[in-house]
Amino acid sequence: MAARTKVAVAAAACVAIALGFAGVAQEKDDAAKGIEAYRQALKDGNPAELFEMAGEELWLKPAGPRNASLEKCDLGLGPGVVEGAYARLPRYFADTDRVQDLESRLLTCMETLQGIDTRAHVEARFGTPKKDELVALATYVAGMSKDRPVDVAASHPKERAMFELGRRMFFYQAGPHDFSCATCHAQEGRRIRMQDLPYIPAKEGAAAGWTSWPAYRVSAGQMWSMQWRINDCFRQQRFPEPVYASDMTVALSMFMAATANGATMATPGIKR
Amino acid sequence: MIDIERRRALKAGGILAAFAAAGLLPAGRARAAWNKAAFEGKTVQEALASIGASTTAASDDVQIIASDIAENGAVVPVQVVSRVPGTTQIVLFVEKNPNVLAGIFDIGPDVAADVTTRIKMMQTSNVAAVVKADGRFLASVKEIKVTLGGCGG
Amino acid sequence: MSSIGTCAALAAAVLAFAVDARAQSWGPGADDKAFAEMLRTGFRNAGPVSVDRLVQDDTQAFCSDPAVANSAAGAKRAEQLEAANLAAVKWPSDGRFLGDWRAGERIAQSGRGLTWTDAPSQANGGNCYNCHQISLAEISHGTLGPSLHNYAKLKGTDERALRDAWAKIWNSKSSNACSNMPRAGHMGILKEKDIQDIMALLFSPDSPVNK
Amino acid sequence: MANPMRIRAAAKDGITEVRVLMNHEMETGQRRDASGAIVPAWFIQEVSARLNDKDVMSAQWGPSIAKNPYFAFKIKGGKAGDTVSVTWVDNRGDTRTDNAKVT
Repeated sequence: MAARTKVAVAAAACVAIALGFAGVAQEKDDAAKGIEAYRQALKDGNPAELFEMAGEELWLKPAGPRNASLEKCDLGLGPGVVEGAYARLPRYFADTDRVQDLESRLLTCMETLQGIDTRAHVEARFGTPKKDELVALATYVAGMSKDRPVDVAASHPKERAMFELGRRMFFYQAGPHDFSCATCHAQEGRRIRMQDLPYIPAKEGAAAGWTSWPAYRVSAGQMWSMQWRINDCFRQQRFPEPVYASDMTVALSMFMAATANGATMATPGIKR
Repeated sequence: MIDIERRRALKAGGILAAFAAAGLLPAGRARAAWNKAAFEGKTVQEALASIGASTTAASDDVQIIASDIAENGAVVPVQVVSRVPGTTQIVLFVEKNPNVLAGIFDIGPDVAADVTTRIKMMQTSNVAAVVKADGRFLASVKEIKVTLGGCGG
Repeated sequence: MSSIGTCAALAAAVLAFAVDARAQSWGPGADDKAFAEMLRTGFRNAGPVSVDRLVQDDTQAFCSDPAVANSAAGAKRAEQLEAANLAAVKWPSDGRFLGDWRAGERIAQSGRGLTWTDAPSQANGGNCYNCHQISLAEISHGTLGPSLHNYAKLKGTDERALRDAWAKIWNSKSSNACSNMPRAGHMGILKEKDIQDIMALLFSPDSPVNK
Repeated sequence: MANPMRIRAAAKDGITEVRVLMNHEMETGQRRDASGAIVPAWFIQEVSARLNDKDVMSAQWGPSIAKNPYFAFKIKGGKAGDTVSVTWVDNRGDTRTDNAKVT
């Protein structure tokens, strides 16, 4: 077998050299094709399903000082309606007089229904138990909007303002690297390393981003919510850390969701 | 299924013994002692020797289905299909992993010689599938390239 | 959370930006006051990274509204900013533009440094492959910037080519006010020696870039 | 404590295709944590499957199987309403069994 192995490696090397001479474009195409096949192979059996199960269990489990479950949580479609709710977030909620994304709204329900002081959840690092709960809940709720059209028109004045704030934030440059969201996400058809970068100011790119989170990240074997996704974008932008569920994060989500309006939810996703 | 408390209690007392004593594991299940020597093999040759395969022959009837490039080595989908009659075992190796043996799949009369899993790969490497059939060992090899991650690398 | 000083600086930065930006393109609800408040409540200190990083310099403020930056009035302002950034370029103190291309390749590969999870003691990377094709041996490269393969063959190796490349790496905004490329030297991301090494990766005849 | 598996089993043309997602860290024992200490190996070593009460499949795994393992295989026979059960045992002796109805 060893000899056969060597032949295979040598053959692969020859192919690589031939491609090098044939031109850069060809090599890129082959790499992109290989990666497309890889991504397809991952789609069946997304470990995100494990987190949907865990999230549903948390949703139904009585917890907090009031020993209540989240079953009566109003995610915008009335108390207890989970199906289709994520496709219509973020939105304005009269009871809090705020525009809220899913995770911000989950905090509200934990406070009002379960009597939980959620400050510790806000403060907790991603990847620690309190944030894991929120990510699992978000994965469960988002999964219940799979295949539904995004319905975020940003028609309420406060929703419109949130959209504009999000758009302004998207272009806000700062930090030692002069990065903004736009640095990577405002040019079409580009990538970082091998990662395709969605062009977020237009519908198709906004949809590619917005409709595929929460997603299972195979690199770390972690489930990431949209809040975690945004948090890590800012980390790589060399910004300070976003405050979980803050208006800033909701504004960016509103900018993406409303730009993606009408696209189909593909939650939960799976990413490299 | 057993509830959590019961599982805790069982674990404290040595779970396998407890299961067997309670008759919760079918007799067949306790049998396959994990092949420590094979899983600790640092080379394909060492690991092969530990499963009793001194020689292997290349065969087109053993097929590895996987993409040529894995975007991330942490999760690499691999399917192995054997068309060799009488296949009783499929063994999967990653040549450049610290421990080369990834898994041993026993193919009884009730399952097809067709298994899919996801493996970790430290780096670009050959992946080998060895099939045991009628005491013979037949092999197939495929190179899978592992690209670097995105930012932060 | 942010100190009072930071808040004041932040408000000042946003206001200074507003003076420039009469053609500002944000709709109702995203005025400077609301935006500054959103920034104040939206970020926190983490690890070695403080909210002070939100304060913009003139170049960052100008480039944060594409409608303004791309306007006719913006073109003039961009020229001024480019001149100011060019004037801030520090040239190699020992007169040497080229260092060790192998070290340059390592810096080009690394995307580490200056995030809230990076140890401040760790050397910063150049992030180069994130956006550029450089050595053909590395197939995992980004496309936000142009390919740098055959750089010396295309640009030559005379004094002018060396100075242009040095200025671009030290302070990319010296030739394009709103370039997406970081100002590696100007902002202290890379040290002089690091930039000499990256220059060698681009210009050395032995470098894979020119093979 | 071990979390549940996700098992799907679908019968078609006399073959039951089983797809299983398991909840497990699959630590290799080679990784270091932030403080530089080795994270101890912790991985599933044995997997077995039954169709109703009959053993049909067993496997031995090493730490090269990816975190939150995915495992798909094909049982000869089986029909809608049958029960597929899957059991894993890890190197700490922890175990988990879950069932699914064939569809």
